[in-house]
Amino acid sequence: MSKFLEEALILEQREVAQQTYRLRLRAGRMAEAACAGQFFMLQVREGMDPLLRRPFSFHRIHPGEGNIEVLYRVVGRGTWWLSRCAPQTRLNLLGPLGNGFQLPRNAGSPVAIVAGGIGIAPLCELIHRLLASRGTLEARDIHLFYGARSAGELLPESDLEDLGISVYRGTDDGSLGYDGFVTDLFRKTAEEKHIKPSVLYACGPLAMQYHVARWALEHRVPSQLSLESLMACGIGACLGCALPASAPAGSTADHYVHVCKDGPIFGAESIQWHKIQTHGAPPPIFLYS
Amino acid sequence: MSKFLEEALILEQREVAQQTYRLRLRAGRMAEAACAGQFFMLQVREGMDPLLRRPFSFHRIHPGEGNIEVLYRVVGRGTWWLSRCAPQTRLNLLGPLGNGFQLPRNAGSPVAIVAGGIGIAPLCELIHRLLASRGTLEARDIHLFYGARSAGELLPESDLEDLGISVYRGTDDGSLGYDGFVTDLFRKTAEEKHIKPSVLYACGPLAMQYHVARWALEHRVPSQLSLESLMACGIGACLGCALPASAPAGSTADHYVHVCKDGPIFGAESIQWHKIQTHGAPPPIFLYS
Amino acid sequence: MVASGTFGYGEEYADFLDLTQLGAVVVKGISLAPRPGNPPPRLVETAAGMINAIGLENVGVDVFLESKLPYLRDRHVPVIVNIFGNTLEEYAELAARLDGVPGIVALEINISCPNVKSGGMIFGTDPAMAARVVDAVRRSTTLPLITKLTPNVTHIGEIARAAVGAGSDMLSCINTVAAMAVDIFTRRPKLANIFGGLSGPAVKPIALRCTYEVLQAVDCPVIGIGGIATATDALEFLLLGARAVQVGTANFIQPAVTAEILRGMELFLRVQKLQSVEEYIGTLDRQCLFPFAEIACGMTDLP
Amino acid sequence: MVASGTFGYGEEYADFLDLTQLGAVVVKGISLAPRPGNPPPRLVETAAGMINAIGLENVGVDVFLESKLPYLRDRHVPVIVNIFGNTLEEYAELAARLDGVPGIVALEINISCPNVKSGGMIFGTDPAMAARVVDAVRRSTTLPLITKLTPNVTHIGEIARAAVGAGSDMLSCINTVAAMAVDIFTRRPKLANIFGGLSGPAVKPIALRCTYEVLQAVDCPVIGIGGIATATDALEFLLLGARAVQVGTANFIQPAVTAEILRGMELFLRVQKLQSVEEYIGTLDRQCLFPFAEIACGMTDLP
Ligand SMILES: Cc1cc2nc3c(=O)[nH]c(=O)nc-3n(C[C@H](O)[C@H](O)[C@H](O)COP(=O)(O)OP(=O)(O)OC[C@H]3O[C@@H](n4cnc5c(N)ncnc54)[C@H](O)[C@@H]3O)c2cc1C
Ligand SMILES: Cc1cc2nc3c(=O)[nH]c(=O)nc-3n(C[C@H](O)[C@H](O)[C@H](O)COP(=O)(O)OP(=O)(O)OC[C@H]3O[C@@H](n4cnc5c(N)ncnc54)[C@H](O)[C@@H]3O)c2cc1C
Ligand SMILES: Cc1cc2nc3c(=O)[nH]c(=O)nc-3n(C[C@H](O)[C@H](O)[C@H](O)COP(=O)(O)O)c2cc1C
Ligand SMILES: Cc1cc2nc3c(=O)[nH]c(=O)nc-3n(C[C@H](O)[C@H](O)[C@H](O)COP(=O)(O)O)c2cc1C
Ligand code: FES
Ligand code: FES
Repeated sequence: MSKFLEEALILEQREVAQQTYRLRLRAGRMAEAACAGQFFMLQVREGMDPLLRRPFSFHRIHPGEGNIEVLYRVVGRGTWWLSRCAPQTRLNLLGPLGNGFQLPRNAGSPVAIVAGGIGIAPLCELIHRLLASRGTLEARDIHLFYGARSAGELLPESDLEDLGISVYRGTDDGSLGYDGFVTDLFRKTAEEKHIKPSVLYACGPLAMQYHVARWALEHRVPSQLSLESLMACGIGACLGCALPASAPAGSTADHYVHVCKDGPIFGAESIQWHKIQTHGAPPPIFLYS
Repeated sequence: MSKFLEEALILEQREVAQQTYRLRLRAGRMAEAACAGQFFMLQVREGMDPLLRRPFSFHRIHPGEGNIEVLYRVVGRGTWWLSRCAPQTRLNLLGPLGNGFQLPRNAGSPVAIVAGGIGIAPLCELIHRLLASRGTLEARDIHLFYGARSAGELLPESDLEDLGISVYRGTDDGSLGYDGFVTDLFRKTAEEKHIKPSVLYACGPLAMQYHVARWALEHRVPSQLSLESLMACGIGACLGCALPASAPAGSTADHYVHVCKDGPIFGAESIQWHKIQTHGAPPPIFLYS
Repeated sequence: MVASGTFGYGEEYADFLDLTQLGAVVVKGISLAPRPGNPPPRLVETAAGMINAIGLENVGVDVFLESKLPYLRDRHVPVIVNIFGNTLEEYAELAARLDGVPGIVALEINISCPNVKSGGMIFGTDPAMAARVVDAVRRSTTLPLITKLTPNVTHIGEIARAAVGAGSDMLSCINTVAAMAVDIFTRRPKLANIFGGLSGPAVKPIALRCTYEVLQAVDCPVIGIGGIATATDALEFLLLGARAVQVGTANFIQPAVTAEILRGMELFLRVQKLQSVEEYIGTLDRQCLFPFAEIACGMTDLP
Repeated sequence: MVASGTFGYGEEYADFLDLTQLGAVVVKGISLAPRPGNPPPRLVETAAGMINAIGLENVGVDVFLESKLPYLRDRHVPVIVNIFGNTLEEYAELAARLDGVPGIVALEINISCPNVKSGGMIFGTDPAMAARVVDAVRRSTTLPLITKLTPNVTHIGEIARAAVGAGSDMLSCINTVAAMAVDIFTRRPKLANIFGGLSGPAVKPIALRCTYEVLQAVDCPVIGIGGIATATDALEFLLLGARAVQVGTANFIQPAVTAEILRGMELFLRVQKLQSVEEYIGTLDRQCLFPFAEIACGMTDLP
């Protein structure tokens, strides 16, 4: 799979949830080449401020129309500039990058998807692909557990429920749906409803992924977790996007995988979760001062 | 005269000559406070690229309409970004700065103005003020010598000739009007037509200003030359905008004036021209690569 | 505080801010005799920074005391005088002249300016020389002494220790980073002085590292300088343990930036529920965590 | 050329450029044994720059020779191997292993990486230590040697002289500038390693100054590195006298940037009516002129 540079054009940009924007880009080659779960590096602004590209998932891929959609949350300088770009602005893309999601082999059994916050972004394309290739599976056997900190941060109902899949929503502050973390919602619901997914997909903050990973390992369910790291190049050259990983058999040395070229999709078993210590992020207000 | 910050709005931007743009800004306070020959520091783009503000002269000041005009040439990164700003963009101004032109005391005698290239910018407002306050002087006793490297870089006729003043044009490459440097055009014309200006105004490249200054000193004509230097602050704090100046009486030490607070208008006698060594500027093409 | 050489003598900024808000104004470096400074060009802009080679142009201590200091003193703005000499004797004499002058609260010894031929950097890059300058000044004044360090050394901690050992009450760091720029068309330097000092946002990561090293080397109060343009920038230095900060280049771009930084810091303290900045200073936890992604979801309970 | 650590092992960029265009590929620093590198986070963006603390993660010399080198060799791309050891013996053994391997045209000795605990910077900041490393490598190989210098020293010229004295055929400068970044909210460093190396456009003015100083100190060929992102940047280093340049961080932003730089340089030479870049290298005239305003009008005949 070869990667390339493409000059994209902003067709539309809309705020779809709190601090969350959906961007539609005309990018014919990228739309043709990209798979669900892959990502691209976007130069959010011309010039040297900010300096580096930013990684974004393909939220939707429309090869027919020659365009792609990006769903992003404003968390810092780069995404803030991006949110201020008007239609017709040109943006340079580098992609498609990374491994992408694998669709389940046995099309008959249910699938679970856990999305935390902006982690929903790549999962939307995945859901569409699952629906398109589901064979004998009913749409409602695709179980989406979708949580965020607060109601305002969730995507509107119609975007997801209309697809006929089973959607379970929750918020950390209880302002909508289940009151608590989405991983608890998932754990409880899976138990109560005896959901035994053939594959567990997830995207969201690392703290969430850790809980998802633990569940997957406990229940011996194959998992495909879309993980993040800080990236400079996106193509495996800088070695900056490392995550602590289980060492190859026979080795006890520290070992790292690189999210951009080995991922961003990893099985729960390949990451050494106990070596990752995360923390809450800053209130966005200060990032732009 | 106090200086202040004002958030201006781009009303209009037009390319009026080769690489030369006229920008109309809504900036009510600035339009009220500014005088011909003063300048302001403009933040050409949000963020840190470029880092510093850029100095620009008031090309026209319309206190009635609450707006100002800027005439600028694209010569580097800052002016290039500026040329790409669309109407409705907000730009931060710091001004009004510097001393400004003095109108002649004896309103009866002719006035000569030498403009080189983009040096025409502040002189347009000056011409309007001269016309407004000219008393018994006829418009055609205002003699404007206006040169540039090539015809394409000159402002269109109508902008100047329509005012009724005497305009003499020239180009270094002979593509329009007098074939040669504008200072030669001035020297020759002044001699032939026995023009004895009460004041000699000029703005343009330092090499041109040197010749103008020499003429003024030779002919003992009071001069007001608008000079440039590289500026960081524009308000006398950084001491970066120095030009070598004649030392105060009794001193032999090196002495410098600061264009932003002692100028930008200087008499020919106050600068030590032999200490300024200039050179041609780069072809713009490379500045943006 | 505002950094030396970037705030003139205070007056230049009176149109934009209430100078009494400032902790102190560090005035442009002063020498015994007036100095004309370097020939122009003296400035060049670089990526997120600028290089200056002003050459310590200043009016000299006499004119300073007569016609510059009164402006700030009359407004009750504490003044820190940045001093500079070509020889040890000049430093000492200058310090003596400023001793006991009302309005002056401290001296900042500039041993680190890269833009002059003699003195300056030579004093700042050798621990023994640095100690001699500080010692000479210390003997000539009862004012609190701040020694301003240069980043252009292998071990900034050693210079810091030497300065404190010789009697410096505080340290400030950093001065500008030695740099240069050339013009590919004229094939000449962009500064008449060839070399100059880099400042602005570009140097902040270097300044933070230097401040951290200095804080590890000495126990005295340290003032952080370098690339500060926002409250966030200022807080970074305080987090490391700096007791105060100076704002330099950012004043040129936003003349009211210091007031904005103070406002931003107050907001930050309020949001973080801190009573005073003292509670924040030096609270860095050296263990790093994964810095991202939690924003998407409130979870923070990892193993 | 492309700089070590920013171009992987070449393969990563094959989709974006014709690797045979490049003068050489300097591969990611190689050590005897594989190194896992530092724990993440390893990167942080700064104003016009970035700080990295990769910790010299690499596959080790065996895997490199077996599975990385052949790719470049098969494409006839000259390879310069950036080498790094914890001890003199490791440097020497590594050099011996690479001696005579087809495809390798030179070794670049990394004595200047600030991101590892042992070795690295210590070798690079002391002239005597630098000389010992170079000497050890020199005795173990017949390949041309390039010593890569760190800017984090008081006198880079001294290190340069020491390296050349010990047998380095060429020098390259600069490696990254020691730097750090902290998070004001979590009150922690932004890099697990606390310190890292600053690179990118922000450091170009420092790199130019270092290159200039090195060129004044030694006579051997010097390779300029630091913040190069355009043909103009590259030409600035050549103007000072650097015989070649390496592009680092810019590769991350524009993977085809080296090809663009080569195109830009060709255009420049054509416009300047130069037959070859040799005619341009080192033609800096140290006398500065007023750099501006002439653009407005063609006059250049000043006294
Ligand atoms: C493979 C991949 C796919 C991604 N897809 C999406 C997506 O579809 N939608 C979306 O909104 N975001 C996505 N992200 C995260 C997105 O890249 C970051 O939010 C963005 O880079 C932040 O840039 P900024 O300049 O706004 O923030 P900065 O000012 O750079 O930083 C602000 C905060 O964001 C964190 N941050 C910076 N870079 C990253 C990063 N690469 N990953 C995670 N956090 C980061 C910083 O640590 C900091 O806390 C993805 C990340 C990866 C690695
Ligand atoms: C008091 C004053 C009034 C001015 N009024 C006008 C005006 O009305 N219209 C106009 O087009 N220009 C004016 N200038 C010049 C204008 O400021 C510069 O052209 C502009 O700053 C260049 O910025 P840049 O980023 O495009 O160029 P850069 O990328 O910074 O540099 C490109 C070239 O322009 C030169 N340059 C940079 N700054 C200046 C400067 N301050 N003065 C002169 N040359 C500079 C550089 O040396 C270089 O050769 C004025 C300058 C001063 C000092
Ligand atoms: C134009 C200019 C002039 C300066 N003059 C002095 C000076 O006279 N004495 C001094 O100690 N530092 C001087 N400095 C250094 C600053 O005080 C400060 O240490 C440095 O600029 C880094 O801070 P910044 O990045 O916030 O500008 C000067 C800096 C600039 C940009
Ligand atoms: C991510 C990264 C990894 C690097 N790894 C190495 C390395 O392994 N060996 C080395 O000598 N230099 C290494 N460097 C330094 C670069 O080769 C170069 O000297 C430096 O980045 C300055 O150039 P630049 O500003 O063009 O990036 C690395 C730089 C970066 C950004
Ligand atoms: S982002 Fe550079 S290696 Fe992954
Ligand atoms: S531009 Fe700063 S003193 Fe004139």
